[in-house]
Formats: sequence, C-alpha cells, structure tokens
Amino acid sequence: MTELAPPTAASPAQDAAASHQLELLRTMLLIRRFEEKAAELYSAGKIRGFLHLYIGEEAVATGVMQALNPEDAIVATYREHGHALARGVPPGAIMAEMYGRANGCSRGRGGSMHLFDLSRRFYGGYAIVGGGLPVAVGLGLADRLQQRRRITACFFGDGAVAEGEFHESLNLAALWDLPVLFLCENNLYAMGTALDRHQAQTDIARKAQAYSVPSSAVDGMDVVAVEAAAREAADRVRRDGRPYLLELRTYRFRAHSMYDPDLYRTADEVERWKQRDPLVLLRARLESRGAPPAEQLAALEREVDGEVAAAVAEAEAGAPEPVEGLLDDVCAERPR
Amino acid sequence: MTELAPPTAASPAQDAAASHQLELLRTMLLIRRFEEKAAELYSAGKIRGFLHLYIGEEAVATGVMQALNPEDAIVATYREHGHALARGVPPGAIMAEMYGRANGCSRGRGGSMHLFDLSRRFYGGYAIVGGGLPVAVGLGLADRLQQRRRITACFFGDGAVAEGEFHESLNLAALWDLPVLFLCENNLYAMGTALDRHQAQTDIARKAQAYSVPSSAVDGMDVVAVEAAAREAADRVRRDGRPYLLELRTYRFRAHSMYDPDLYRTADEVERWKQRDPLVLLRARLESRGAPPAEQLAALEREVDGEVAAAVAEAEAGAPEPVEGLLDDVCAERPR
Amino acid sequence: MKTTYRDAVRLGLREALQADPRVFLMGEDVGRYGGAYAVSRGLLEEFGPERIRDAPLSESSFVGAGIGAALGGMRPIVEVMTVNFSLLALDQIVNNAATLHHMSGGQLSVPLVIRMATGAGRQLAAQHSHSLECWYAHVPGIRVLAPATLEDARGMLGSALRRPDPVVIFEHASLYPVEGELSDDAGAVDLERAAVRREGGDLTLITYGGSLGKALGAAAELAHDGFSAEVLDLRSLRPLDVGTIVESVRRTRRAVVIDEGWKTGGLAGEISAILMEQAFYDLDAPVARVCTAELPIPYAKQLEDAALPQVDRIVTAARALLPRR
Amino acid sequence: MKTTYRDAVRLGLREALQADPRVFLMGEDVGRYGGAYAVSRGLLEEFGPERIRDAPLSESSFVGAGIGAALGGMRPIVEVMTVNFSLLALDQIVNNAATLHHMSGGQLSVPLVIRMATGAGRQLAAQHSHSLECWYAHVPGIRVLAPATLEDARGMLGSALRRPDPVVIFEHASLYPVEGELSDDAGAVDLERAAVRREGGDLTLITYGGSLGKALGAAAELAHDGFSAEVLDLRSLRPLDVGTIVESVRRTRRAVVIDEGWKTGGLAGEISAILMEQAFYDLDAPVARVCTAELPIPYAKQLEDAALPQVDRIVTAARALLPRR
Ligand SMILES: Cc1ncc(C[n+]2csc(CCOP(=O)(O)OP(=O)(O)O)c2C)c(N)n1
Ligand SMILES: Cc1ncc(C[n+]2csc(CCOP(=O)(O)OP(=O)(O)O)c2C)c(N)n1
Ligand SMILES: [Mg+2]
Ligand SMILES: [Mg+2]
Repeated sequence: MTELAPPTAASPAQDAAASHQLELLRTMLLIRRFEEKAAELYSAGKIRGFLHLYIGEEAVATGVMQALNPEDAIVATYREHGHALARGVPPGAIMAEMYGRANGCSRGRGGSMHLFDLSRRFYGGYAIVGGGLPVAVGLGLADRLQQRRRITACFFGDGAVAEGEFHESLNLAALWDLPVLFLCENNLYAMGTALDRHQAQTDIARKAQAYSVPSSAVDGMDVVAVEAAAREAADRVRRDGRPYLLELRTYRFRAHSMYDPDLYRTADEVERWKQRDPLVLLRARLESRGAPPAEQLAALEREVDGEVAAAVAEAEAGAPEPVEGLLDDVCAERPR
Repeated sequence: MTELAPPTAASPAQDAAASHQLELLRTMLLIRRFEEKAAELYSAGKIRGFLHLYIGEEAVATGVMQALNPEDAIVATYREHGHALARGVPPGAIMAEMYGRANGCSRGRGGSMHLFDLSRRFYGGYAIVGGGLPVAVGLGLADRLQQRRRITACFFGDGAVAEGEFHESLNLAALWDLPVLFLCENNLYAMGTALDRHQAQTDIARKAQAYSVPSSAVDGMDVVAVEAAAREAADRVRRDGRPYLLELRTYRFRAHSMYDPDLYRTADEVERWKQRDPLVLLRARLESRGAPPAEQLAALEREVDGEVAAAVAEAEAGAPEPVEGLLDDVCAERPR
Repeated sequence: MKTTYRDAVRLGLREALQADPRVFLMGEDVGRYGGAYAVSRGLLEEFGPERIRDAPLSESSFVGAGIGAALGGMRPIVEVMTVNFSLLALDQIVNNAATLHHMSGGQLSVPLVIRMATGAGRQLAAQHSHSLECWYAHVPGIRVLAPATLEDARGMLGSALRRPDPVVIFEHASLYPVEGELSDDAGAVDLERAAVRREGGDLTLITYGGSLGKALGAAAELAHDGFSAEVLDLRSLRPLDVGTIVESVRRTRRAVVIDEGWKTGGLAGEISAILMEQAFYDLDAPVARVCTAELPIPYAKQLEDAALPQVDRIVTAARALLPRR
Repeated sequence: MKTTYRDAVRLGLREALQADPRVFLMGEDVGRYGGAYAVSRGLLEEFGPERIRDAPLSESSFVGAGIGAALGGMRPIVEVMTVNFSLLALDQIVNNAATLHHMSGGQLSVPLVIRMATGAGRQLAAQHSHSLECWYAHVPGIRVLAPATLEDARGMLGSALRRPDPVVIFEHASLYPVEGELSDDAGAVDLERAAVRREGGDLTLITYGGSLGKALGAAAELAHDGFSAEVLDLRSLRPLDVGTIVESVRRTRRAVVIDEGWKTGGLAGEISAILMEQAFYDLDAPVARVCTAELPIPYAKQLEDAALPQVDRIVTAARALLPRR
C-alpha cells in the first residue's frame, strides 16, 4: 500500500513525494514537541485537569489528515492535540485553551480534552469514551440528507470498541449508507487494560463484518502507510457514500494521562515500541534515499521549536476569561 | 441435527421419542391455548397494560427448555408467557399475574411483561429491550465464581441485537468465559421494523464471530430441530463454560402487541408463515409415523383446555392485592 | 376544529416538515409502524423514508446521531418512544447535547428537538411508567417542555424548532386520545410563560402535563366547597417561569404542587424550594406536594391508582391548607 | 492511625473481601491499573483477578452483570469510574436494580453495591465533573450514601454489603487525598442517621460529601462573627434522615443547604421542600440554597471556582438569614 520507489536518481514525482514526506515529518515533529512542552507545563502547574499525550501515535493523525479535505468533518477524543494540530488548528489557540485563556480555541471552557474549531470543521474532543461515534454518524446523516459529497472522520481508541455505541453506530452508518470513516486508534491499551483483556476477539478490523462494513488494518507507526491506507479508505467512503473502518495499529509511549503511574506494562515493552517511533521511521525512510540534508532537518527542528515557543507565548499572553461571563455560553439563545 | 429414524416398526427408542414429542406438542398447545385465551381476556378488559403474544413462536421456548436442567437459570423478555409455561411455572399463577392478583407469580406487581418464579430459576421478563442480557451475564459470572456447573439461558429478540448491550454482553461473556446460552428469537421484526431495516448485516448468528463466540442458526418452527440444536448448544456451554449464540428463526403470527394495527407486513406474508405453524409441523411429523391416534390428540386438546380453564378460574378467584401493602415490596429490607 | 392531542402533535409535525426541508423525524417505528402511539401515522407516505426515518433499537446512537445531524445543519426531531428508554440515551443528551455549545466556547450549537412520551396510568408496570421530567429539568443547556393542551401539543414543536439549543418535549401518554378544540390558525406558541388555566384567589394548584386535568378536577371540587383555586400549567419545565409562579402564590398565599414524578427529589420539591426563597413571607401555609408514591409503578390497577396523584389526594392536600368553612 | 480517605476506602474494600468470599470488586481498571483514583491499588495482588475484576469499557453491561451476580448469590461491588460515566448504566440501575425486588413481588433481591466518584473542582470540565447524586436519590428501591469522613469511607461499604438491596456510594473525588485520623477498631457504621459534625444554635448548615469541609469552613468563619452554626452531614441521601434534619432546624430556626449539584431540581431543593412541609412554622427565615451555578462545569480555574459552592458564598447566604450583629 506504500508508494515508495527504489532509491535511484530522483524524478520530479520522487521530489514531490520527498517534500511531502518532509511536511509529514514537520507535522509529527510539531505534535511531539508541542506535547513535550505541554507535559512540562503540566508539571509546572500551568496546565491542569487531565492531559492525555499522543506521543508515539503521531503518524496516525498526521497520516489520516492528508486524506481529508477542508470540507470534511473531524470528531476526535480527549487525546486530540495531535489531531487538532494536524488539522491546522493554530498551536497558540490550543495551548491557550490548555491554559484556560480567552484566546483558547474553546475560550477556556474545554481545556485539553475539549478542543474545537468550527472554522476547520474540527467538531471537537469527546471525553466520554465512545461518545463521539454517534455524533459522527449524525454528521454523516446530515451530509447524506443534504446530498453533500463530504465525509466525516471519526477517531476513537481500542477501548471504545467495547462500548455499545461502537456497535450501534457502525450498524446505523452501514444501514443508512452514511459517509463516515471510522478510525480506530488501536494502541493496545484502554488505560491500564490491555486489548486482550478487554476484547474477546482482538482483531478489531474484523468486527466490521458484523455490520457489512468494509475494513482494513494498517501499521500506525508508518505515516506513509497510514496516509496511503487513509486515502484509499476516504476515497472509498466519498465514492460509495458508505462507511469504512480503518484500524491503525499504534502505541502510546507515555502514560495514559499525567495521573497514570503506568504499572500495567513493562519498560521493556515500551522500549521495543520506541524502536518503531514514527518520527524515527520516517527519518530513516527519508535518509535511506539520501534526502534531506542534515541542515534541512535542523532547520525544521528550529522552526518547530519556534512555533511551540510562540504558542506558549500566546497562551501566556492570553487574558483569563472574566468571571462575569460565567453564564454566557450555556445556551446559544441568550436569555432575554 | 434431528434424531428421526425412518418410519419402520417402532423400537423402544422410537416409542420414547414419540412420547417425548407428544409432550412437546402438549407444551406448545398449552402456550397456544393459553395465549388465545389471554387475548380474549384482554379484549374483555380482564387483562390490561401491554400484552405480547408468542403465538407462532411456541417451538422456540418449548424446544429450548428441554435442554435446560432445573438448576439452570432463565432470563426472558416481555414476550415470555411461553417461556414461563414451558419452564413449568403454573398457568394459574401466570394468568393471575395478568389479572394483577395476589396469587399471581409476581403478586400483581409485574403483569404480563414481568413474570418471575424464583423457585424455578425463572429470573423474569425484562421489558427494556436488551436489558436482560447483562443480567444473564451476571448470573453466569456468579456461577463461574462459585464454580457451579450450571448455565444461564438468555432469550432476546432480533431487535435487541441492535442495542449496545448485545455487543457488550457477548464480549463480556466471551472474555470472562461465562456459561451463558444466548438465544436470539429472530422473528424478523422489531415491532414494525423488519430485520433488514434494523440490521445492516442480517445474519445474526454470524455476528458472534466478532466476539469469538461459537454460534449457529436453527429453524425455529421445527420444535424437534430446536430441541436438538439447543441440547447441543447447552451441552457445549455446560462443558466448556463458555458462551454460545443460538439464533432461532421464527415468526410471530399475531401483532406485536394488542395495540399494534400490524400495518407493516402483508397478510400474505403472515399466511405463508402460518403454513409452517410449529404445531401443525409437529403434528404432521407425528402423523407421518402413524402416531398418535386421533383420540389421543383429542384427549390432549381437552386436557390443555381444562388446564387453561383452571388457570382462568384461579385468576378469577384470586384476591386483589390490598392497597395498604403498596409500599411493601420496594426494598427487601423492611423499613424500621 | 375538533381533534385529539395525538392529532395535534401530528399536525405540529406535518407543519414543521412542510415548512423547513431541514426538519426530519427519526426514531423507532415512526415510519412503517406509524409510531408507537400512532402519532406519526401517515407521515411516511407524505414525506418518505429519508425524512420519516425508522431507527433500530439503538437509543444512545440515534439520539447522538440527532445531535450530529443538528451540528451538520439539519433540524432533527428525534422521537424516543418513552422516557423510560431515554435512560439509554442520557449520556448523549447530558454529556453532549447539553454541553457542546458551552465546551466549544460558543462555536457549536445543537438545534435538536427530542420528543418522548412519559407517565403512568395505563398499567404498564415498573419499566414503562416513569416520569423523569425532573431529571431533564435539572440539566443546564437544554430546554424542557411539557404540553398539556392541544394548542401546546401542536404549537410547542414549531416554536422549539426555531430555537438554537436542544429542546426536550414530554408528551404524557395518557393525553394522546384526549379530545378538544383546536383553532385552525393555532400556530407557534410562546415557550417562556406558564399559563393560568383557571383563575382563583384562595390557593394555587401548580402542575403540568398529564396532571393538569387532575388539578382542574380538584379545582372544580374545591369550588363546590366555596374555594377558588387558581390552576397554573408550568408548560416549560426548564427554564421555569418563576415570575408567574411566585406572582400567583404571593396573591393566593397557599399552594399545592402536583407532579407525577416520585416525590423525593422531584420537580414539586423544586417549586416548593423556589416559593420558600421567593414567597416565604407571603405564605399562609406551607406549600404542599402531591406526587407519586415512592415505589416502582405496580401493574395491578388498584395499586397503580393508589401510587399516582389523584383528584381526591389533591383536594385533601388543598383542604389541609385552607381555612375550615 | 493517620491515613487518607483513599486508604480508608481501600481498607473498607480489603475488609469486605476478607470477610466474605462472595464479595468481589469489578470495574474499569480496578486491577492492573490500581483504580483510576488509586483506591484499589494492591488489591489485585492480594485477591487475584477473579475477585478484582478489570472490566472493559461497557458500563451498562458490567453494572448489569453486577445485578445478575447479586441475583446469583454473590455480593458484588461494582466501581463506576465516575458518576459521569454512570449515565451509560442508568438503565440497568433504575430499570433493573431498583425494580426487580418489586416487580417480582418480593422474590428477587439485588444485594449490589455500586461505588462511584463524583464532583468537580479539579478542572476536568463539563464531561467529568458532574454531581448527580440527586438523580439517584430520586429513585425508590435503592439506597444512596455519601461518605464525607474517613470513618464513613471505610465503614459504609461494609454496612452497605450487609443490606439486601442495591446501594450506591458516592465518593467525592477531591476527598481521596484528604488526611485524617481513623481509629483502628473503626468498623461498620450506621447507615440511617445524619451526623451533626458541629453543634450550634443559630442556624443549621446542611450538606454532605465533598461540601462538608466547605460548610465547616463557613461555620468557623461565622463563629468569628459570633454566630454558632450547626453543621449537619446527611450521610444517607436516600432515605434521608428527615427526623434529624427537622429537629435541628426547628431548634436553630434557620438553614442553608449546600450541595454541589446544580441548583434547579437538585437535592438542596428537596431538603428545602421537606423543611417547608415539616418546619414551616418554626422558621425565622426562608431556607437558603448554595449550589453549583447553572452551567456545564468550565475548565478554566477561575470559572470553575465561580461555578461551585465556596465558603464565602455559604457565609454570605448564612449572614443574609441571620440578624445583624
Ligand atoms: C464512558 C467512559 N468510561 C470510562 C472513561 C475513563 N477513561 C478515559 S480514557 C479510558 C481508556 C480509553 O481507551 P481507548 O479507547 O483505547 O483510548 P486511548 O486512551 O488508548 O487513546 C478510560 C477508561 C471515560 N472517559 N468514559
Ligand atoms: C430500550 C427499548 N426501546 C424500545 C422499546 C419498545 N419496544 C418494545 S418491544 C420492541 C421491539 C423488540 O423487537 P425484538 O427484540 O425483535 O423482540 P420481539 O418483540 O420481536 O419479540 C420495541 C421497539 C423497549 N421496550 N425498550
Ligand atoms: Mg487505547
Ligand atoms: Mg423480533
């Protein structure tokens, strides 16, 4: 499913592919650095509440977003910094949200778990596991009823697969021919519960058969493979107006949240997965073809660091939401 | 899967089979006549609330109950007169319950949808579709934890398959190795919604694969086939201590409930299914082997009629529950 | 015209479907079956299966799909067959529908209408007879309505669809066959104000939905004894029209709240607490409550009748507050 | 011994598991992870995976399985990670656990204990900060407890397990790290009575769970001004110990109810309504409520703080009822 050519003299197509892959690297690096910074700021007490890091899983959001158009919709979970960044939500607006500031992308109401950006059809982070799936089905239904050719991408974890809403939502989407791309980020754990201790059948992609939904699984550490699989799946959803389930096999390098002492897996296991760090893999892929030069990579690192620093500065500079506006956003209809 | 021998001179085994089949006929006839009477009494205003008839589906409960031992548990739905009768709950206690009398099997609190008989481990009729499945899982869990070799039989309809609890419960039972026999009574409709309008994948037995649960489907109009399939499935659950899903393909001859104008299917379709009336099929099977003589069948009819009449008399004679006891059964612990 | 509450709801649905192509009705058996309470009969033929959408038994997900469809630009009307089954969808309603506008800092809004039948009185026993309006009325971010009259049955729906926020409409199942007059030009109704259904000066009976008839019955009985009871129909359970409630009770100085929910922690207690806070010094007697007894609803008729608010219990409660005559 | 609320709950769990082989603990991440709030850490090692049972994310079904296991002769303790997620299991709790004894005419009983964390105050925003105790307290057929102290955190569990009916225990998440003294022989506690946590004669502050500390803080501030506030810890939210509540307020003649739920339709309103009915003629001022503002809980600290009951809001509400000094 990859598009890699053998390493010979670079054709224009290969150049384009390389520069695209550099873009992928840039996005993944932004997610990585942004979250490393967020973890630091959490320890410093600048960010509060729950913070779920995506580190290790960057290839998934990054690869999938390549397959989506601006008019497509996205539904994500509480572990959604990566998705928001890859979708183009400004890092400053995300960081400010985690600071709880007025310039945050949810005006300080949502925090890390509830990032929203309607202008990018980023329909938010949902923190009730499984709770985003029905919403995605509804977005797909709206598109169908309005005969629009756009799709909804719905991210959720392996843990969500156990919830009844997974089952109900896949059935609804299939029954009603809805253009929803279901994306299961299988990182092998739901908090501290390993896949084989929460699923009697651990082949998630296969579960789609129970709803006559086509499905496949892809190596979620290889961003190029993710992009290819996501493009194929998204194109199919767009073309057929029917759902598809793509399972992305990945791993989180950090604990579930900042509260998690991470007692349920061995350091060894984590280390083994880090060998397949998506950034390392992509870098190796680029390097194996001789590109890009070290200074280009260093520049990219600098740029990304600068972007993260700017995001923090934006958050620090943000005004706190005034307490007087406490009841402002409860209803869209303003009280008379 | 049947045990029928070619019709030659009767061996002792054949005699036993024939007399057993006469028992099956008797049970199915009791359900049929009991419910015909209930429908009459409903029109007369003696029975109130919702009344869901099982007419047409008698082979399912009758056949399955043969495979269960007295120590096994049963969880049923709101359409459970047949299950209660086949399990041996006294017809008088059921009829009295539908009259709302003190001698009813739920002391008038439950009515038609909530029949209970703890002495027979009949854990009741559940009227929230899908709501019985988790309870059955729990009964199985209790058996596992107490290392008992008994099973729980859990009946539910095709409509319930769409509920999240179906998905969650099958996964739990499989994941935890619980001795639960899931019995899907697929009568092709959930109220007025045909199977293919509520399930994207209409092969219900096949859905069990999503949980690594073994499964099969059987002709639910043929009581002999049902019994054989249920025995095989129950034995397997008992032996392996793991769940099994048996789909029973059947049809209800009457409307969903007494409120249902039955607008969603054709008279023709109902007529075609009536050709496969489980009572007619079994009678034909018996007759094809020359047994039983007409007078034996007539006697059986008379007996069953008498039993139903006695049940009605018992209900009529039952005392109403006194209003003073209104708050008696809210908690098992009596207020001090 | 003479019609029924059921037909009035259907009329409201038809008008809404005709008026706005974004409106559609979704729920279990709303189409082919014609609605569990026959409310939507005929609509499938008129509007087709895309707009009269039969849903599988998946309450959580089809309600959630209603939320998503509202986000996607539609104006869904989701029917949950009864409030009992809505427990399966509460997560979507409370955690998503009611919060999305807020959590997104005002970016998203969810113009979703959820209709459901509620209430007891038909011997349907403990899993089909709840009155959980008070739970919904507890939740910020949603509006809760309870039409008790034909006008409201027809008109509240259209008015609700014009709001940008989620609205939950409770139709008491025993009202569907009730007959009455409905003026042909009845249309949108106000959603903010409680309605005085009978004027009076000696005490106020405060109620809504399926209990309105019983309150009016009690008021008629009290009139025989020479007491004039004002009957207030709350209409909107969230937000409550506190102004009208307090104004009436300040005037009559006595109140009985009638509510088919269980007493403890129910809506009647909320009204009583509001009167405590805002009319304490005007009260001549403590506010009384007539609610459902604290038990799952039993099947047997005499038990169910004894469990529910009835005219005689309302009259007794009222008399206890009134001076002897 | 000096210990924490968290450890006190764990102690209660250990004691229960040791005392009765029918007891087991089941819920998401109670085993390998050690509990979302580290309450059950170490129990897996001590009691093994059959009795410390990690459940998949399937709230409705593992709570329902708890019901079935109770019917089958076990004494399950089901942990729902927080009350927010319990919405997914409400159907099982309300329609099955609370009704089975009744619907079966007294044949079945469900000796099930459900524990869950509740409450806000840790910047977890609108989907992780509910206080829905009042919903549970509305439902006949279940008992609802809210341990506010270390003794209750440890003792209520054992007492609950001795009851034949479903019991729901709410542990306010902000209490887990609270330290205190627990006597070594602390054991079973009474489940019926509210507790006077501070005696006083000028007014009664009525509260429970996570708000007890705030009420005590307010009482201390009021004492500076020369007012002696009695602080009542409800402990049992269903049934309510109406006797103790009414006795106290009849004596002090003034009351403020503090409850972290949203105000409208919350538990504070119920207490106010009870006082209306049973202490109206003894009140010198209307009963006041200090509750959470009517909005989904916001993430930003200053907004969350402003939304929740705080000591200063309690003091202000109390002062408004008291004579000027
Ligand atoms: C309904 C519900 N139950 C429990 C939780 C607590 N919780 C938060 S994340 C999580 C694990 C989810 O695992 P998975 O779906 O695999 O996503 P991941 O965190 O691995 O990305 C749990 C149990 C929740 N948020 N919602
Ligand atoms: C959760 C829930 N939703 C809706 C209903 C209303 N209802 C009662 S029976 C039924 C159809 C169930 O169909 P199926 O499971 O196939 O059982 P059948 O009636 O055919 O035996 C519906 C929708 C209900 N009782 N519970
Ligand atoms: Mg995971
Ligand atoms: Mg069916």
